[in-house]
Amino acid sequence: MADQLNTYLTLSGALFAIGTFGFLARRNAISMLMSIELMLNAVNLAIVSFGAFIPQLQGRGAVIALLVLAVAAAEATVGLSIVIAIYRNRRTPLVDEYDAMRR
Amino acid sequence: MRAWLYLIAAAVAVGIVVTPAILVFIFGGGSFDDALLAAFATLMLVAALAVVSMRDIIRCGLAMIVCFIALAGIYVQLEAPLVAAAQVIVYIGAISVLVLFAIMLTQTKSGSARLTFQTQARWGALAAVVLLILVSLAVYGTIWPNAGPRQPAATEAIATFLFHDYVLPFEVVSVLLLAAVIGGVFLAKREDITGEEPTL
Amino acid sequence: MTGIASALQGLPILSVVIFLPLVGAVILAFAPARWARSLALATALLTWLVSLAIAAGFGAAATGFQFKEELSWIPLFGIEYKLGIDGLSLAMVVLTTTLTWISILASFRPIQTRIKEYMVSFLILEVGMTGVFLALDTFLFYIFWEVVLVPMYLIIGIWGGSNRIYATIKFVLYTLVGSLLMLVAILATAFTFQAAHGGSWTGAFDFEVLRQFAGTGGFSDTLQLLAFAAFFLAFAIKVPMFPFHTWLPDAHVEAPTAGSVILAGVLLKLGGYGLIRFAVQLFPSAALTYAPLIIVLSLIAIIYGALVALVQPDLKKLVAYSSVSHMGFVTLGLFAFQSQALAGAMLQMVNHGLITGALFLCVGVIYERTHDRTIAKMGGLAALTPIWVTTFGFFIFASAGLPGLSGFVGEFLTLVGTFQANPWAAAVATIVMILAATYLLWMFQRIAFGEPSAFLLGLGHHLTDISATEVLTLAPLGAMVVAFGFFPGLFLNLFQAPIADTLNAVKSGHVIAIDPAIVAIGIGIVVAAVVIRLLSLRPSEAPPAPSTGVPVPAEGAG
Amino acid sequence: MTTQDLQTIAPFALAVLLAVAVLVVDLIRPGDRNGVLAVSLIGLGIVAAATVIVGQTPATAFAGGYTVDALTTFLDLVFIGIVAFTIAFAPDYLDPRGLPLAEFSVVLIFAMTGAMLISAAGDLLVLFIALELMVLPGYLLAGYHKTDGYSTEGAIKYFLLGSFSSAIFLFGLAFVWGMTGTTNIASIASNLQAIASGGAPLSPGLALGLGFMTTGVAFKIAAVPFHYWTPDAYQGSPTPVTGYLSVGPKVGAFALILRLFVVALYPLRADWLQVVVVLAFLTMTLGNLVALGQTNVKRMLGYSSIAHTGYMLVGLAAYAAGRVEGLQGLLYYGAAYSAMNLGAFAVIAALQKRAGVTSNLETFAGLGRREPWLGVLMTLFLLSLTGIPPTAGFFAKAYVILAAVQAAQAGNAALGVLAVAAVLNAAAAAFYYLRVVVYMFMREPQSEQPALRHGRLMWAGLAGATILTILFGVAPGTLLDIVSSAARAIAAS
Amino acid sequence: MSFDLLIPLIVALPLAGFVITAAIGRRLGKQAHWIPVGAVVLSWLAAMGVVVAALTNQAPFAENGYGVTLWQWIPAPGVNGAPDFVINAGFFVDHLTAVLLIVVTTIGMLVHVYSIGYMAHDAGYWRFFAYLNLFMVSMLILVLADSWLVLFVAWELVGLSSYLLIGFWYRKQSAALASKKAFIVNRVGDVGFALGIMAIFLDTHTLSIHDSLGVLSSQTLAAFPIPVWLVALGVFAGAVGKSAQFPLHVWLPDAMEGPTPVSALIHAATMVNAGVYMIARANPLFAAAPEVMTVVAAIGIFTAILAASIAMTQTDIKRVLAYSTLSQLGYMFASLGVGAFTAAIFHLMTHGFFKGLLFLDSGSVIHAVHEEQDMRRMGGLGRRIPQTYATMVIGAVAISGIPPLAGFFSKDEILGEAWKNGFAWVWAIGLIVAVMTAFYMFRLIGLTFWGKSRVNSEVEPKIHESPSVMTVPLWLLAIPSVVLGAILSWPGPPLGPLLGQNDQTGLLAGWLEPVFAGAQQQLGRSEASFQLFGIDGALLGASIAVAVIGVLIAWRLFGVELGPIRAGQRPERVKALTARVPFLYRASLNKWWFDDLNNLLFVVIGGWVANGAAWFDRVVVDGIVNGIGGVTRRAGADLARVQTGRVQNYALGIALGLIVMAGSYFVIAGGR
Repeated sequence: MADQLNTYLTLSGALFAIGTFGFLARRNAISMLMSIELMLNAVNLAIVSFGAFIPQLQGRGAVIALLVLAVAAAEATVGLSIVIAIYRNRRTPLVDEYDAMRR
Repeated sequence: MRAWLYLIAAAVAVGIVVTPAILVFIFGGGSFDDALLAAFATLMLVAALAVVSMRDIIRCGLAMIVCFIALAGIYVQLEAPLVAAAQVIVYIGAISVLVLFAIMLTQTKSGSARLTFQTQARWGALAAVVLLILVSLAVYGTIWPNAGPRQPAATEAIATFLFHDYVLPFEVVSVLLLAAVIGGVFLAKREDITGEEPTL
Repeated sequence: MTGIASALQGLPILSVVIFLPLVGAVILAFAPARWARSLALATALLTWLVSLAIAAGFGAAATGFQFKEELSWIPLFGIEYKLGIDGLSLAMVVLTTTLTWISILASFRPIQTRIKEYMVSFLILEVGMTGVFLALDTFLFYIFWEVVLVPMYLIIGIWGGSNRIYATIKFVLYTLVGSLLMLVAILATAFTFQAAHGGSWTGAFDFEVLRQFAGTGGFSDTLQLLAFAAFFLAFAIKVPMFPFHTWLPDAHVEAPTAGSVILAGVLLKLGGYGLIRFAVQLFPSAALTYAPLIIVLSLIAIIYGALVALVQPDLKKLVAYSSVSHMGFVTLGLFAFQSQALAGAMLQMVNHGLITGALFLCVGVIYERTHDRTIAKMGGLAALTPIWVTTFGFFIFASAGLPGLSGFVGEFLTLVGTFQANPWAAAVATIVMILAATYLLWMFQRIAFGEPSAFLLGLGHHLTDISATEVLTLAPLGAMVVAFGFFPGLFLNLFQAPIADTLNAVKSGHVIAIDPAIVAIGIGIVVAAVVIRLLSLRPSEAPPAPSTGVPVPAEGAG
Repeated sequence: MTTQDLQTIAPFALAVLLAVAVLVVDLIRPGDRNGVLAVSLIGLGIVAAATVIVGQTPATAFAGGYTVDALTTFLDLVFIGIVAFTIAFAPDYLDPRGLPLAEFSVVLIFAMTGAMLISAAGDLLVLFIALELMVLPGYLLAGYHKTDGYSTEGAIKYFLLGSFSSAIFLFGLAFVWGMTGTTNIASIASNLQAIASGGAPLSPGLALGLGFMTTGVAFKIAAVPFHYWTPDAYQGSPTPVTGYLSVGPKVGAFALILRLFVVALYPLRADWLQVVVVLAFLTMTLGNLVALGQTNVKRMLGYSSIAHTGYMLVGLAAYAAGRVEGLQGLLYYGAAYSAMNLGAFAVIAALQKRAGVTSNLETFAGLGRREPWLGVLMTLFLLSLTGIPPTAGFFAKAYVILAAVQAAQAGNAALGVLAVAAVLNAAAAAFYYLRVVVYMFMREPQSEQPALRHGRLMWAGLAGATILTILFGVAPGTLLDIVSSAARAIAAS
Repeated sequence: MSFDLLIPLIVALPLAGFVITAAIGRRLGKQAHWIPVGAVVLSWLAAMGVVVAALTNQAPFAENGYGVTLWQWIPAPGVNGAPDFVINAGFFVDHLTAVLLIVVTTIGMLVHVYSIGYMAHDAGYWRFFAYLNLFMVSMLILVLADSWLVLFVAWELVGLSSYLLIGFWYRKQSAALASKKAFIVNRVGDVGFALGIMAIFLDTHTLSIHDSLGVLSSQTLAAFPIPVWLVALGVFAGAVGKSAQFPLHVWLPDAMEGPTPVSALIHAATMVNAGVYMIARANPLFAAAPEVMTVVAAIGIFTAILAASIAMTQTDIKRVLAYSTLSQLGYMFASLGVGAFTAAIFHLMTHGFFKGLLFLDSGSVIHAVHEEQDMRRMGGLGRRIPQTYATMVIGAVAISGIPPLAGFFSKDEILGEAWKNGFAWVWAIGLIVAVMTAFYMFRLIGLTFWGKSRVNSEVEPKIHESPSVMTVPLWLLAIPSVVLGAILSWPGPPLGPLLGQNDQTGLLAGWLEPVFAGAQQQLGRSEASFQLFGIDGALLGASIAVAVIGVLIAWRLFGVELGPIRAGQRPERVKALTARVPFLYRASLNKWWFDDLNNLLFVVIGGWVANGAAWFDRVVVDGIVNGIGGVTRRAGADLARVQTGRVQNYALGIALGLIVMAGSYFVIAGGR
């Protein structure tokens, strides 16, 4: 079981799904950021497990994962700065109240 | 008094995490490996669920840390210690910052369900479940053409990849971070621009 | 004659006649506004003279296109800048240039705001129109076709009446729907040609080559049916044929006088020209197959247009619907595929341009003074503005097809030609002789005769008779109406070659058997549309009760 | 890495250096607008030159991670042009609002580097990171007017959904890696060829990967039903940014499509063609229909850009159906669309030089009288967007439609439907484009405002956009050659 | 002078008069008449020259005429086997044309002169003469035309000029309506005529009158795509319209709104005869379609009795004359129908003169009593305006068919031919009409000139005889009204035999013989020799008798003052009589409700149809167009609802999209 690729992929799928749920369900900007982090980690898990189980990807997987990690960090930075900026204007972290623009 | 409660809660948590491991160990053909994975997996998923479902934003953050630790554990099992390490360092670091920001940002540490969840939460749940089903279907319906047994990824190999094959992405990521930082700083910087009314 | 011809052979005279107005427009754009009028008029007149020079140098006897110009433009697709002129295009170009300078002259007094932009758009409009008539490359043709759209859109939209924006947007959208489908068809034909020539694009957009290709049955039946439908839709909307005509009254009512003149005088002809030149000659089989349907539509347009015109309360609307009726003759004559009918159709295009243009000018003259076009408010104008009434009456009779004036010859040729191909169609169409006389004379009697109405008397000295300038705009049209009434040969001789081209093209075609199911579906769609519309009627749209008969003018006198 | 590698990536490297340079300039002499402008524009010129020079010799570097071919060169030039124009238009908008130009240029140039890298990516990992490098600055730029609620709102929507889609895209990517065991585009293509050639059903894993990747990409190009972010982000962003967003990331995303779908996933085209056809139809139709009712010009142009995505997808579909013209049309469309759309936004930006001026339709009332030249230019750009000849927009549309018609006659009826749908959409689109003209020329302004003095750069930029818009319409020859060679570079022969 | 020049000159002169007067007439004021009248006089001279030459068959005139081609009008050669459609504008003069020329130019000239006086005080003096000249042009082209199309042109042009002249007093609403009505009703007939012409071209591939008639009469009926009877009907429709035969007769009475000289010239003497002329011209065509000739006869005689019945009760002097014109035209058509072409033309000529005379007289009367037209406000005018009175009595006697005046000869010939050609019913009805004719004419005379004056008091003293410029033409018309019949029939029957000259053809018959001979023998009409003491004598007696009876009845009811013969008027008897036949009386008074019928047909129903079409256009056709636009925009608005502004909603949308996408890929991938 632990030596089955599918196990890990399913795990990552589950994590991805949870992240998706969080992203769809939470109102707080921070929570949504966290959900995205979850999803990215799910992807990382998939990548790493591929790297572990597929000879051609051996090692590559790890590298990719590392880079993705960095990307995630960058995204987090940007996201937070934007969150701060808008919080200054709107004084609320609840994203679904930012609906001045619609239709 | 509260301490007791915390202890009980911890016990419950441990119980939740350990039970599946034990079950797997007993029924799953008694591989220690599997039990460990089961434990980590359970921990990770439970923590993840906590992240998306708890009301107190700070606890969500903490839960996420737990989740990532568990994930790191899984990485170790996948014999990618480097990734595991990075995971711990980067994420704990990043996340602590994240949570700090969150506290600094949102006055109300925890809010009612109405404040926490979107009206469409149940639809979101449904979508998530369907997604999970799709993925698992895909996973189990697929024979990975060139999948082999699990082997460790030698750190040297990683290094060579990182500094030979993937040197370009590596460099680019630095650029990416640079850009992100510059922009982020600009946006986060508090300066009272001669602001006027919003202009679409 | 030959002297002029040889003199012209060298230079790209067609490009000159197309782009001269553009040059004028550019100069105008940078010149001070107070010169706008004179500069525009000068340009238009110059263009007119050039077109006359072409006419003088044109060899009526020769067949095929003359003064050809050919320039590789987009070699990758074999798209060329190719111009050429034959009898039909010559007539149309001269009509265009003439009406343009007349319209510009007629705008001097009515147009007082943004005169510069107005004149610029007008000259650009002329570029587009002449271009359409002279282009021998389907792609180039399409481009000019669309170029016409924009200035007209502005002319109606900026200098038009109260409801101008609705009218102009309707005009543009309606035209665009048709023309864009035509674009698809153009590309399809081009590709068929390319595919048939081992992937070589050379000549894929060259009208002459395509026509020759079509003559050898190059286009498959299905392609013909589809492509013809697309072309036809584009042209039918411009003509406009029933049931695609409803943009016309709105556009006419809102457009400034000169706009209406050009609209009726030239823009509608673009449709007829396109049908004759492209739709029929490129897709003969489809043309033969669709002909019965088109003839029926033409007949409906002829009678129905006249009936609707009968009860229009607004002068311009009435003339607009009369256009629908008159242009029905063009399509009728064209799709009779008979030499006299074709000649009549072509002549009818010219005459309709002259006469209806003049009618709109006359209406404009009276609108200038009364700022009203409601027939009911007029009355007894003959006593107040006798010269105007005489002029108007003259053109009204011309429009009613009075023999001796140009309108008659075209109409009669169309009828006699159609009669030989299809007596019943001709018989139905002939009835319009009564209806035309009815709506025109009734309108004339109501506005011109009897005691002057209180409304008109209220205007007092504002209601002056027609002015010298206005006479100057109308006189040439009147002269031409008479001249071409007596000497239609001037045009008929020009038309011989185009007629032969068209008929030979048609001869190469065959009637395509259409799956009745498709026909049924088509009818079904139309019926469905009507039914849905009728089911969604609002009370304000209730049909007229049988009792509300207006006094149509056969009533007992006195 | 070798010097040869360095030469090959010279344009990219130079671009990065340029960004840093601009930053340095700002550090040395804060608030020196002209300095920043000069450095940025000259720098862009140099980058462009480098691109052209390097582009002479197709090559690959970094173990196939970075490829230079005609396509790269063409797209890079387009990107550089877009950024140059944007920077030229920016000051007139930013200055009155007290927004610094330096950071703007820097972030913008970073975004450009990302786009350039996409167009040159030979490796899916590079592709992904390049994509991030392109879009992250986009998020920042969207919120660049940070004191403005709308700007930041647009930004956060753009960011959240954007990273959501990135995650989805990456997830799909991971599965493709797992399936093919490589990240190199070329080898992926060959592996897939091996898989697809069998004609056996694709494994669900691959299908899932395809699905996730298509979704991610569709989001980036704002294809329906993944377009939701577009109107809000466009409306909220500062106008020059909107102008950039409407073309830069779009063309960049299409570059991504070219590298990913047209090259890497080419063997599976039969599968994604059908999806693309549906996407194209939905995209152009919904974009146009919703745009009909818009009263805010920026938002309207947002929807219109969705519609244009649809037209470009028609070209893609035509290529997938076997007509290389589709590819050429797609590229041509990209270039033409960039020129005319930037022009349109430039006019809006110029109008908004007076702080507090909204981009609602009323703003345009009587513009034709107030500022005739702006009015005329806007009309030109709008006509081009409508697709009225002789403008760039017309020829571009004609091009993709031609491809679609060819495919249809080659037996793929769906493409025929697409072609007809495309023209009908164009007709409907005329309504909302021309409505702006109606306001400019046929409505009187409710309040008479004196004409503004616009910067020289603004005029220069407008002139440039105008020339291109007309040139691509009247004399498409040159661009055609470039485009077809670019297409030839990646088209499967 | 060459006839190639002279013949066109007949038309050119009045044309010049028209153009000049139209251009500068306004400035000439009261002198405006010189040019047009002069032009007409000259044209009359030219015409007379041509007539003499033509009737005496001197070169270049052959027995069947001589033609002049002016220019090639419509060159429309056929392609791919279609026949060439090449029309020349040209004139053709044969005996028939010559005879018509006499009538048209002579009466035209006299009316012109008369108008100088009649219109003297009218504001539109110059306009009137311009129009009159225009009419002369059109009418002359009509009789001279050598091709059907040219004929059609003239056909419409006379319509135009009649339109202009009826509506001359355009401020009068009734005049405007009448003119319009005249034109439109004529158009109805013209549709048939036009179709007939097209059919002729389709059948014969030519529109030259003579060639086409030659073809039509020569070939067998089956040979034509369009059967001859259809062609004939079409042409006949045109004649019905122009000559105001039932059912298109309604316009003529209203046409009396025009100035009286117009009524005299156009609506009595010339234009309304065009139909008769054309059918006579087309006699081979009709001879080839005998059934149509029966129709012609029926329509003609029916119109005759219908109009006569109406004329008996009308009180407007001009309307009485108008209906009498209808009735006489009916005679002519009947005569054409029975194959008596010569008789028809004969009556055309005589009628032209005496009806012209009567109208001019009525004009003179109206003038005298200051534009009063109602005979109930006249009476006893005989003494006040003797010349008018005398000439009018002559006219009345002539039209009543009392020998030896003109009317007798022509009418008697018509009735006789009808009987002899086997149309007894035509003859019978004709006799009744003759009674009525005599009756209503002398009713008119009685009410107008005899008995006590009923003129209202302030006009009474001012009654005066017209100036000589008006009376002279009266006399000039009165003379032919007396003698023309005798001259034209001499030395043929009935005078010839009476004076011992047997089996001679009359003058007119001699002239027209070459025109009609063909048709005559195709119809198998043989000229039986005239038996004075046989059938012909009987017929003669009959027609004389009925005429006398009619006159006597009129005298009995409306009095008489002819020297010794005197009788008072007896209104009470009239009342009693009308009370006896109330229906007939009301029918006659209301013109058999034809105007009401038209009102119902065209005003109510036609108007409803037109409104319906307009409604359909606005609501359905345009409604569908706008509907499509509306639906599109509404769809856009509805789709825009998706854009809620909430990120999570967007995200959900994307997630769903993702699911669908992945699912569809499963399907696609699985399905390959």
